[in-house]
Amino acid sequence: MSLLVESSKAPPRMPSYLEAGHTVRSWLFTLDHKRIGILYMAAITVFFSIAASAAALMRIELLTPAGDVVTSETYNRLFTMHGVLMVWFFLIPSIPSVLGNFIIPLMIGARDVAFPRLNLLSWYLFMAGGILATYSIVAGGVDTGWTFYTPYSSTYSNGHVMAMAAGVFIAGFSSIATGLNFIVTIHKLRAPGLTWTRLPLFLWSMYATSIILVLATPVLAITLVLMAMERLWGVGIFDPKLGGDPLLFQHLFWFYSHPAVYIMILPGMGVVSETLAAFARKPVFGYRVVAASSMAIAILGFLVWGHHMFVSSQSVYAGVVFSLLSFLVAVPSAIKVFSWTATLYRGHITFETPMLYALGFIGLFTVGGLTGIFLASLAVDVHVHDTYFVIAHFHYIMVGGMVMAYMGGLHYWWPKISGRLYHEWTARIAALITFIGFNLTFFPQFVLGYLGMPRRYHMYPEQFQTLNVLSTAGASILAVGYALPLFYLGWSFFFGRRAGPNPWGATGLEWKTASPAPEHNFETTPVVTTGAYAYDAEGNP
Amino acid sequence: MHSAAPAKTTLFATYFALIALLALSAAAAKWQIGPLWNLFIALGIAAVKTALVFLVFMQLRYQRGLVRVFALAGFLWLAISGVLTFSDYLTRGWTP
Amino acid sequence: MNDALSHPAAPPYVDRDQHSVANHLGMWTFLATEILFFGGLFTGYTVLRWAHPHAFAEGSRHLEFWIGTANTAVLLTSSLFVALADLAIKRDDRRAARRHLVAAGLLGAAFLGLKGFEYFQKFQEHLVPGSGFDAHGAQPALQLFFFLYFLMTGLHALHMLFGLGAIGWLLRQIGRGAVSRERPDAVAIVGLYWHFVDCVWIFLYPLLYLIGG
Amino acid sequence: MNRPGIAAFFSSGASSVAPRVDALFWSLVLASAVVVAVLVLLNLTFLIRYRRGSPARRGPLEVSTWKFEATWIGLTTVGFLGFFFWGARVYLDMERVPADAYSINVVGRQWMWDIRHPNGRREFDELHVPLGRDVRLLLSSEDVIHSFFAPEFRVKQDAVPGKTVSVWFKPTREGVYPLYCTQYCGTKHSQMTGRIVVMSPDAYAAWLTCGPTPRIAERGRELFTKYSCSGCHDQPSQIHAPPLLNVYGSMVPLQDGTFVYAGDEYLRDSILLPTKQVVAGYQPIMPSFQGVVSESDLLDLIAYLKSLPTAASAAPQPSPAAP
Repeated sequence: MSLLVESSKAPPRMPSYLEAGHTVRSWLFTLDHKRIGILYMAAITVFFSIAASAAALMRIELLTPAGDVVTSETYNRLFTMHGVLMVWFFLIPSIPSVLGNFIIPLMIGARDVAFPRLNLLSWYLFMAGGILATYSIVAGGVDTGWTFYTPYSSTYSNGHVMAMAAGVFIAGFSSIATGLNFIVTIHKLRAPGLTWTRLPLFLWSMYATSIILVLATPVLAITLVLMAMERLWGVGIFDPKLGGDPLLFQHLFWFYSHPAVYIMILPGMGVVSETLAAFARKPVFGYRVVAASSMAIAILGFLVWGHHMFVSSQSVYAGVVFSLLSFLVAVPSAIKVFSWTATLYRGHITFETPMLYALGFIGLFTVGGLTGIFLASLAVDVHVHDTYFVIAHFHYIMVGGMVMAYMGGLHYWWPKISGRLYHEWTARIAALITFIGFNLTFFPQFVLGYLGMPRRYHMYPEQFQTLNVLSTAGASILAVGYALPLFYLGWSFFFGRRAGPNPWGATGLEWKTASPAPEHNFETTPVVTTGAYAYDAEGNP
Repeated sequence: MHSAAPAKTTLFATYFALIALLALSAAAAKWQIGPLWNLFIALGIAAVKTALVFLVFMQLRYQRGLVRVFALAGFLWLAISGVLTFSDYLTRGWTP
Repeated sequence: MNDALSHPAAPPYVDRDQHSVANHLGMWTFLATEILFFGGLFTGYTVLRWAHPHAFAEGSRHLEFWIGTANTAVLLTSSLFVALADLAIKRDDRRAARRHLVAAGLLGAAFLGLKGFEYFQKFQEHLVPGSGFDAHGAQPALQLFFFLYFLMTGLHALHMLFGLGAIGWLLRQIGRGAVSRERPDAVAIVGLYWHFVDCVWIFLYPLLYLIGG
Repeated sequence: MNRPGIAAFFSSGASSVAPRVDALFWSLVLASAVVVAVLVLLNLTFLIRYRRGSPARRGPLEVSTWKFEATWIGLTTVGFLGFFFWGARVYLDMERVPADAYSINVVGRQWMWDIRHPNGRREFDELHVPLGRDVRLLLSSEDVIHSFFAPEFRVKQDAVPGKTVSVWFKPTREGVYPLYCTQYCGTKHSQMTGRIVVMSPDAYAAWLTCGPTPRIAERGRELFTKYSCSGCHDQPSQIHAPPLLNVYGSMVPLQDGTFVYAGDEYLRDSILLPTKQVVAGYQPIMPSFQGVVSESDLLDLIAYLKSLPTAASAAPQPSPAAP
């Protein structure tokens, strides 16, 4: 490792962003994108823990077919809380708001994002939304499921739907602010010489993600307003009694929520491209096609929402159209998987923790993607829709994909964030535990779904018990895999070995400045002369 | 990018065109030629008015390509939402 | 944040032009989100009108044609004044810029006044959706029309209020000299917002007032 | 339902469509397994062969990358399109309700399935159907969205308030099969389960007649008066309203020049959304009964309208005992 060499020729140290102030005020009123990234990290860790606890309770309940641990009301509130918090308060902000905020300006050689004040505002909006959502949970919870389907949510549910919807609504504006900031940042603040074809693939994927954030989120906002008005007013356009249509809600909701799935996976793909290149010490195979596939996913992702509605009594023909488009959106994802595999060819591969997470991502995302093909096939979807097959599928994408990528990215950029290294072997073992626990938790759910176990079931017929027990056992292993990093990363933050500017020997502007990053990122604006991942034949940057 | 801005006369000309279109729109609504035609005329005039506001008042015709793309993106995505939603509603009655 | 000395432009920017371009791009991106925000409503409106053409025509006949038309004219005129203010600030005529903005703001307030009057009328006619709604013998979908009417015009009015706030802020900034010929961006940015809100109304007008048929 | 889990995994289901869905499903499993195997093999090979410090030959690639890219873009697209057509074909057959299907009304309600057979026999959370007949369920809901899911039949359809949706299947094996609600519908969602009993046609015919069977069409006639439908629609009447004889099963001319087939959905829409399809030559003056008529009254009213002499009187409700 070139650690010693690198650090010895490091420039005289400017104060790092961590040393720029130690008061609470210096954190809460910071305009520094790096500190805002850290604020997001703290917040989403809390929300993740709450949502994961809800999942743990659900898995314990599902050990036995009878509803013996919690009541049906509680169970329904648990999965709603799990879904809402995980989707809007963990997955969507995870890589974009934490790693994106921290890394994007460093990667493009800028001092900050385009609108630092807006960036801080977006964190406050996020917190306001999170606090409202938490309030609605503490006040008694919501039992609508994260999808808020009408007329259940607008008329029949007795939960604190309004507070929850308001929380999501406000957090949505935080998403919009972040996406807008990234779009303008990537367009306007790139270092001299950093052309679009030299852009690291993480930036391409973040750009694509931002487009979705900006164009999809407003539709969710207005849909929630319509739903809330209907609940408040007793009148609304989704109400069949007045001639409204409950399916209209689903159209509007999925117009946002399907692209939102890509908000939750595209950044992960970007992280994987970065880490694979860094630890194979080689450019990503087919750079242009991989970059273009991110954009293709972002755009095609808006055309497929109807595949959530194949059995909803949507028109048969619309179903056929949406099915065809859904197959097409799978093509760019497949391109990425093949390109990643080809990237390994003729590399100089090492197996540090981020690489293990990236390899885990490729495996799990492939399974998630392929089962997505099952769900796009109309006839099969009719059978497995709203069963545990769907649960397994999207957890393979969201947890196996996005959470793996988030953990991988966190480990990869941890030296830049904290200036220190974590204990490598502990981290590798945690990654392995996560991978095993994950598969044990979710693979049985594919089988359960095919056998017909519906989702959101508090009690279930006895023949499903064996597989549910397996799944719960896996969940307990997964919990260990998630808890470990909290400890060793926390320890490393204060006591870890100091990392040089570039501990992995990777390319990319973020590795050209000190670790932890200086307050203003770069002493002089860097100039870029090569494409991304310019490793030489020996795998050196 | 500030140097190229509409002249005062352009602004006033645009304004009077907008008011004329409004008058036309109001008059056309009183002149019954079938609900569908009336709707098309009303929306067509609204589209022309919006185009005028975007191009002149919002100075889109003086902006570089990127900003134009962003200005159009919103409308394009709105069209996606409308067209695909209606792919359901318009074919609901059909049976295979 | 206090080392702006080494950089002539505000922190992340190299120069003012870059900052200005970023501001414009940011505002246009925001407007794209606004299009989709109102777009959700327009999609909903289209679906329901397609399902209940008679009820919607009936609802449209209950609205005051002259208020809708007058309000459109009021907004178009206010837009002209905002565009003139932008022109004036670029020509370093701050007094004229302020005068135009005041005119635009007053027109905006007049719009809201007329809107409020119409709301009051509907309230008296029991056309506000809810338990007190009186369908006047028409079918229940009439209530959906008025639900959409109040939501669409209400959200539009809310945007108008924000716009008025922005104009007030702009007047103050121009008075303090923080917005001037050297830094005219704020007028154009607020202007973009104001014109956009105007465009929303340009579509609301035919969709709500002109479909009585 | 009573079979152990693993055996059910390889079952061919209990409806005519189930083997076709399964064939597609297992083909997808096979194709996925091949893809995963190839990828895992390639990845492992590369990871081992090109680990840092290994003696394997490196150096720039000799071939252009775009040939590879084009190949796998082409192959995946073709493969995906193949599965799309297969899936869509089976789906369209699943959605095409056979014309002579035997119709049963199913109403979803928090939290039970309320089922009515053509002769008026009513049952809850249990659905008896004759073996070998095309069975059409007319699904509706009284409150929120429910979903009718019969896993052994590979059939699922949401029951949406405010409309009637058809779903059909042809049971191919006698037995007792599970029925679930798969659209989250509130507190007792997981208890909105039931059984589907597939019986021989004779046994079904016997079962049909042994229970209580209120004459729903008669009740419908009373409701027809109670809701004042008769005031306008019975001839002669002061008010100009379309007569209802010979309507069911006919093609009704509409004001806009089109025609609509007067099936169950049409009757339902005409009561709840009368101005949606206005009959040619009449004014849209009928008030909507949306929210006035309960779902169960609505079914009885429709049953009454269907019991009137129809255009296709020669083809009355198919008798349940016929195979």
